[in-house]
Amino acid sequence: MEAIKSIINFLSYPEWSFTLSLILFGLAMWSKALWTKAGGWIMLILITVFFGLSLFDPNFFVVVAKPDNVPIVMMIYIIGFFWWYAMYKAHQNDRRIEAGEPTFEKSESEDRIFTWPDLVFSEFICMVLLTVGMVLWSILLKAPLEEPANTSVAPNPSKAPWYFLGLQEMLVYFDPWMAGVVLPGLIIVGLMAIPYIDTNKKGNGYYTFKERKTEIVLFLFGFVILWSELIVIGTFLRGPNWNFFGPYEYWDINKVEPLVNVDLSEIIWIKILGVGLPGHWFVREIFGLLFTAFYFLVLPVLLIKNKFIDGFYQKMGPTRYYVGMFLFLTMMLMPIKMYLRWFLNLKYFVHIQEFFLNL
Amino acid sequence: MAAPKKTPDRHYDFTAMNKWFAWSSLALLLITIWMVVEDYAKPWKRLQAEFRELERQKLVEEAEAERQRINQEEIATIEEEIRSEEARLDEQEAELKELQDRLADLDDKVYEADVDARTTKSHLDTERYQYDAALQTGDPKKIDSALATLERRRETYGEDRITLEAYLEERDMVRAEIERKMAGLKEDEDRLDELRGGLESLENRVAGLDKSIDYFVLNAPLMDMLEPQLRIDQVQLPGLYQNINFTSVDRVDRCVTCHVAAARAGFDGEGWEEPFRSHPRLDLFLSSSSPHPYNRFGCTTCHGGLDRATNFARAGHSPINEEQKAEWKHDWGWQKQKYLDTPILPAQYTEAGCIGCHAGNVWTASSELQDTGRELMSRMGCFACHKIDYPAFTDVPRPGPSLERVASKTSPEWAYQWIEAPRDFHPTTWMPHFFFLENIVGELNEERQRAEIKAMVAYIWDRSEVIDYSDPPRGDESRGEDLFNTIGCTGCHLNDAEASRDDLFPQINRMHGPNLVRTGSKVDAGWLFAWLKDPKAFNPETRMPSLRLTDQEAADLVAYLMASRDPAFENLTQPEVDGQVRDDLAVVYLQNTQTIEQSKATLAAMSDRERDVYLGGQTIRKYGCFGCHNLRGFEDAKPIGVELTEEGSKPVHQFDFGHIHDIPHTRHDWIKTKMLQPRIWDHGKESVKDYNELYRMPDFGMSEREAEAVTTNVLGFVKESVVTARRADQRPESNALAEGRKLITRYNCQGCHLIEDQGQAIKTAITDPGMWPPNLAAQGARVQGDWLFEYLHDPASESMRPWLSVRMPTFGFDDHQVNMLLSYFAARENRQAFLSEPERPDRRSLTVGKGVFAMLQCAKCHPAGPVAPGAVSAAELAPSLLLAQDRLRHDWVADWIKDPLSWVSGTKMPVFFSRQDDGSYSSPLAQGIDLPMWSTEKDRMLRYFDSEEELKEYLADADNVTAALRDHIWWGLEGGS
Amino acid sequence: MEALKNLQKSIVKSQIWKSIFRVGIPTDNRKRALAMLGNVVLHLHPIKVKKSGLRMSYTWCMGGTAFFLFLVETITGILLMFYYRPTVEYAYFDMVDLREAVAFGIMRELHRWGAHAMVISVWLHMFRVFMTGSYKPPREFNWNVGVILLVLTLLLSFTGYLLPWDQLAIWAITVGSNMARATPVLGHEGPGAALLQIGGTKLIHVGSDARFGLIAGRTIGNGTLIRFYVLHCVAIPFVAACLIAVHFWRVRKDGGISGPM
Amino acid sequence: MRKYRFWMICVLAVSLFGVACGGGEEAAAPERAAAPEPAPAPAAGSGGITGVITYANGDADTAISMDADPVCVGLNAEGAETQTITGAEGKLANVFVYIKSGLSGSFPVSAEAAVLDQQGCMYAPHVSGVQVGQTVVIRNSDPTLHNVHALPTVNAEFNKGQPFQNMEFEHTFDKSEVMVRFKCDVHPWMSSYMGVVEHPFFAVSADDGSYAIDGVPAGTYTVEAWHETLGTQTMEVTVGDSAVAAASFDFAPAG
Repeated sequence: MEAIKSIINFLSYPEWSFTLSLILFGLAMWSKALWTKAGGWIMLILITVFFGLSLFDPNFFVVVAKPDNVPIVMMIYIIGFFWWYAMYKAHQNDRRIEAGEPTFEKSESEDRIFTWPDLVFSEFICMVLLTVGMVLWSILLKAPLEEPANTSVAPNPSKAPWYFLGLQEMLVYFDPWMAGVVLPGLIIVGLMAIPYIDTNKKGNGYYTFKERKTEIVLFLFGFVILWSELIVIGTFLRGPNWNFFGPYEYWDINKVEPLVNVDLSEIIWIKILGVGLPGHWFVREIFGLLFTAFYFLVLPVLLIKNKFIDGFYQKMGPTRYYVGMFLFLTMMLMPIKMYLRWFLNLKYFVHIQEFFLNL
Repeated sequence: MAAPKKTPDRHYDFTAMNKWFAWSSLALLLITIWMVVEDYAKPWKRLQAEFRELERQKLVEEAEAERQRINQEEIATIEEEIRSEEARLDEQEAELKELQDRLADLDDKVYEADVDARTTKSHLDTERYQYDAALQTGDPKKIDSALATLERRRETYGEDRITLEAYLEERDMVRAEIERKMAGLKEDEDRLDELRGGLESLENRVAGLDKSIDYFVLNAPLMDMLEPQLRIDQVQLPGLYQNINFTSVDRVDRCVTCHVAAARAGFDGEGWEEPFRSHPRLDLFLSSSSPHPYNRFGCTTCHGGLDRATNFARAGHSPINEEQKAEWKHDWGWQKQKYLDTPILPAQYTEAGCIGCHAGNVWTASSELQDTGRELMSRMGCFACHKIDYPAFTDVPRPGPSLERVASKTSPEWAYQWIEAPRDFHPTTWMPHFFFLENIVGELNEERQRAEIKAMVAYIWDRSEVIDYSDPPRGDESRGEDLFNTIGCTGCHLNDAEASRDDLFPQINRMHGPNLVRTGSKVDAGWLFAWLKDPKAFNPETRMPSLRLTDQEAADLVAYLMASRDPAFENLTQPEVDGQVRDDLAVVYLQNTQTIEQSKATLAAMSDRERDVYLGGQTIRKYGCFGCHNLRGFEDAKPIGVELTEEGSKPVHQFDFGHIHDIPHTRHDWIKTKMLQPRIWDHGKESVKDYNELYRMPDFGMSEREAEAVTTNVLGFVKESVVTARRADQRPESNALAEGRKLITRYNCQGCHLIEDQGQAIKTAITDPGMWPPNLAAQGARVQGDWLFEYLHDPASESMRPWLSVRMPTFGFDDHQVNMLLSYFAARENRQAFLSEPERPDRRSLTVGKGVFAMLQCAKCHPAGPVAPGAVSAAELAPSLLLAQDRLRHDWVADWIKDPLSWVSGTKMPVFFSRQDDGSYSSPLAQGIDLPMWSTEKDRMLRYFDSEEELKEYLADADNVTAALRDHIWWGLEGGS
Repeated sequence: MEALKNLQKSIVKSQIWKSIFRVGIPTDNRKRALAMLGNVVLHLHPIKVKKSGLRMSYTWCMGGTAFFLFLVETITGILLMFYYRPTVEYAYFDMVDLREAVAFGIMRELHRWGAHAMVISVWLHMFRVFMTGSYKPPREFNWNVGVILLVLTLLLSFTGYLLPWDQLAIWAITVGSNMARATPVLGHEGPGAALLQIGGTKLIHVGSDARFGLIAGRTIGNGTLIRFYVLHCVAIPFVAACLIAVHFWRVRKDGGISGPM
Repeated sequence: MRKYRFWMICVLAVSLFGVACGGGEEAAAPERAAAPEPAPAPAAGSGGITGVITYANGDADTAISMDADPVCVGLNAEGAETQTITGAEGKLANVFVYIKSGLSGSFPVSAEAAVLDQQGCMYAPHVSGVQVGQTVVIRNSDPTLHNVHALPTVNAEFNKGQPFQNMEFEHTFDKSEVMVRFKCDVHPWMSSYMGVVEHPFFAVSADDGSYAIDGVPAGTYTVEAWHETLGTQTMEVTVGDSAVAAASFDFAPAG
């Protein structure tokens, strides 16, 4: 038992768990079997078994049972379910399309139904049931109230509201101005931009995977991996001093992790070239700046060489393509930075403390 | 509703839909009911209902008892009388009837007349106004007519008044008549009511508590929004606040919502358990007559806990031990309140609650444990390493003896032995163990400690001044012994190898000075002689007073004390320690300021002794020895411990429990454990931590009780949570009170004297009560400031109790200290320390005084002249009255003679005047004067009185007599005229 | 029995009744249409909807859920406002009172859990809309409105988080608001802030930057509490309400409940 | 409870259902055993306890020097002795014997007052007993100053001076206490002991060491014998109806 626990603890450390989730995500997107009733059941059972068993572990229980963490446990299930459900329907439709039949939605969107009573009633019943649910929840689970506010005693760890923990997790890898301002901003912008970038006429108003593979994969990657998973990590696996703790680890305040992160400039100038850091910031950070420039300006162009991507370029035209590519690359900065941190202890590409510009 | 059947333009099957609708609505109904129930069925409601029932039963029993008490015969007789009365009235029915008719008739008339009068009056007022108005116009015609009407009206009004008053008068007469007739009856009825009253009120109260219909209606869910009987009972406490992040929020206590009877008397004794018991000390707390009435102080101010809570767990109850915890978990759903920083103090520490308000006065009246704790802390010298910013612990001298001349007194070998394990030598010493404690493991560390001790001794001797003392004169041991036992040494010193501190708890005054056992193996006889003769000469700051010993006495004492030896502590040697270990320790210190290479060099340059001395100095700094002892080179070193001023408010998570998991993580458990095992939190880290990082808190060898007493205090050191105005004793004098009490603790006055009913520890050493040093109750009221001033400076100057073998020592107070004590005694009695000269009384009262003095035979006990040797056994004598004039307060003596016991409990001074219910005192002398044996006195007094009656009257009045006595003592005694 | 029937009839026929309920329980299609048109709440809906749009399996009813929770939060929130004073002295102890003394203090639970549920349901709503590609023309704009509503939902929840004034609250907000220090140009620790200065006088410092504006002070305090209170109770709900209206309107105008175009 | 009321109304308004029918269970108070009726005073029984106090070491009293007060010297021409250990050969007087426990109910307080006299600068009697609430008359038959200084531990202390002959005052003790010591601070040798008990079942041994307690209701009791210097002894005694039980004590250890 303990052995298994320690394995899980080890695997749950971000470098492994994240890689693992990437692989699983890839497989999931690729597989068809998963998006069937059977697949759904299996997933459900696996997750439930995992939680069920883990609850016996005191450390795990302490974290999960916090009143404010309950919604997140719920969230894992709900998102998991709807993810599966959407894909399930999508695959069904795809099969119908292959068979040349209209999609469910199409087949039904023709005949119209009087709103009264069907819709009105079903809505009303929904509300009633929802109310019942909410009251039940409120009776069973008391809202937390901790000791009165005290600016001189900081709880450890002090966490943002759970839905912002994704951002707080990003803080580990990015400077506040990126993690706290730029990236969130770009997320919103990006979401808004979607309808204008996505030129795919197909798949409008019905579930389908085949017809819009790329969009869906990218979106799910952002929504499930970069948003939901980071929230889960931030909630359950980040302990005192924002140190990482496996699900069965005791949150020990005294846990210490080595801080050996270095900037790109240091790696190149000192480790590789073996000379000291140049005085002027521009010279010092030149490589970082070059890299950034390359990443955002050159890379998109180079990528067009790739046939698959070229296809998009043709469809979308230069502006759409570049904007889309920029957003995509920004999103990809996250995993890239994570891996560089884990395996090269990279701190910043660009580190200009002269005016707090760290990337 | 009529459900349309499924048709093409319908999507759902409606019978199914309706089912859904039905079930979901039902679910909603149920959940709503559940919500209401959840909201209604609060635990405190159950408790209140329960208590109502219990109280009701109690009242029923009381009513029963009352019924037993009431004398039925008496009632019967009265009722009989009533009947007869009524009968009598029946006979006179006719005229009574007639009277009542007249009364009714008159009532009407009065009413009528009254109405008329008032109407006229209102007209009158109007016409007055009209007259004024007319005046305004200035038209004489108008004025005249107005005046005329006004006059007329005034007359009518006059007449109306007369008729009215006439009627009123008549009516009163008739009323009186009727009442007179019925008086007998009324009287009887009143007596009956009086008899039955108690019972009736009881029965009414019972009725009030009956569970009648309206009880259920009023407290029914949703109905109880109006006027429920079960309700939250709260009190707001302005000025007693909670300190939330720099803002203060007044407390709102809801404790009595469940502890219904807390502030009410009569709910104790068997059958009454929490939460339904009365407060055990209603005389001190909660009751409206007590100094801490409930509506001004509430509960959480002293007890702590979440004031607004209405739920057992959330209130923050703290169990006294694991058993209770388990019990509470089971009975009350107790839970640890993670988020409550101020849980209720566990019962054994409740007295910690006093400190918040009373610390300013140093002592807290009647909080024994906390007070003992404070005394322990001053003696153990906690404040010497930890800053504790309360009057009791600020600007007080170092608790330990000065080491600036220790070399003249004992040997380094002894010192080594002593530092290593003080309690081996003196079982009761306050000096703690610093070395060889639980967190020191491994041969290396032990060697390091030996090195440190040796180095410290080296340093101390290096800095210490050496005085050579010649041998003392020969003394007699046995004489020394009874000197020791009789002149008062025993007030502060034990001489007992078996003694243990815990046995003397809480009376610790006799351990003020060191336990003198084994003195012979410790000190140099010559030094001891010099020391006893004049301690201040050796150490100006010492608290050891001079007993004004003669050389012979001193020599005898020396002989006695030096006789107590213990071979185990003689011709000792210091162990050899590995020089390398010593050097390594030294280098570490050198490296604070030097590089590794430099430090090595510096060390190399030192001689062996220099290295010892250097390390010694650093070690003394490390352990903070200078906190308790004067040491050359550390005059202004800062204390090494953490400040404790607000320790009681430190969040629990800031206490380091190390790897200890079997001790509950609470503030009080941490502190107490720390007291008992100061180094325990190093457990498991002993070998990981650096030698100099290990905990340094020494082990005072506390007993459970001592630890609890100290913990009680530390728990009480909390953040301010009471506005100044609401703290205890805010009189201007209260500062004097505090300062005086500090001196009393510092010089251990209570070792010998009874002060504020505490102390006189010497009792345990001197069996004969007659030989006990005096009780200083009401001292401020009794003696004159000037006299006390002189006396405290030089007790030898006066001796009002020559028979006492105990000597009031010379403490060598400076004027400031003496004045402090004076104003302390005065403040205790709300008096001025000094008062003006009384003027001489007339001959008469002097003569009477002389006579009374003789009649009461005062001289039997009070030597009114030089003491006749062997007259009465010394112990039974009273102070000589010759001193009275200089010593006693003129404004007190009379009151004292009137009722001595009320001033000093246990005094031998008898009461001659018996207290009457009205507070005055009666005097027996009026009768006594007739006895033949006092005829001469009688004649002498009669000269000043016109008649014998007058004299007797005079003598019968205690005030006169006592005043006369006082005057005689003041003016009559000199020369024995 | 008869009597009752008559009574009912007379009530239903009475002028008062009629003035309130224009059409009785619809029995034919015309009446059904009228029922929808005549009722202010119901007329948010079209008279007829696509069958597909009716399917729970298609819409997940997440939009509706989110809206309903918005209403729940409004009602419970209003009730809570009666007892809550947004000042550092009272805020915390008013919470304690809600728990200890006030009847139906459960409103607080409803409000808090409702907020969590609302955040999740809004996400899922977006998720669903994406998966059915319902953001595609002509619905681009409504998707944007939706995104803004999502942001507003998060802000509502965030501002509300501070109000209990316990450790959880202020430290969550501290962490959250600390990021604003680093706003580029506008945060005193953000890149470019140093550039904003006139004749050597810095314009952006700890007392004037974005964070200061957000929490009304250098540290979280009474100012923050008031500010967040107003944002939480008035400002954001107002904006949200308007946008919700727009959102619904556009749903109708952009081809009804999403479905194949 | 404003808040309370207000919300109720809101809730009423909001909830469409007649919630009023939701019942909150009434807390039923547990039956508390009614306190026992005050036991009726048992008819003073006809039984009794008698016995003899023996003590081997015989009379060991010492003479008192009354030089301090000439009056006293005058009053005791033939000198006086301490009264600690008195009684005929082998017998012990001035032992206070009483029923310590085993009695139930309350007993009427005997009407006539106990007298403590001061005669010839001695207390008479030296050892005595009274009931709680029974009046004690304290008299000074000497033409000199005495002060009656009672040193109780549970009762209230008093210390009255009696400067004139034949002065007297009354006192009643309100708590039971064995023994209350009396002393005179003017004449240190004077002392007396008084046992204060709830019931009338006590006695003081006479010169021949004998004592008798009568009117004892039947039952089993713990009887205690107290002596000023020799401490106390206790004994289980069973008194039958109108039977006299024997309880003799021997204070003679010092062999």
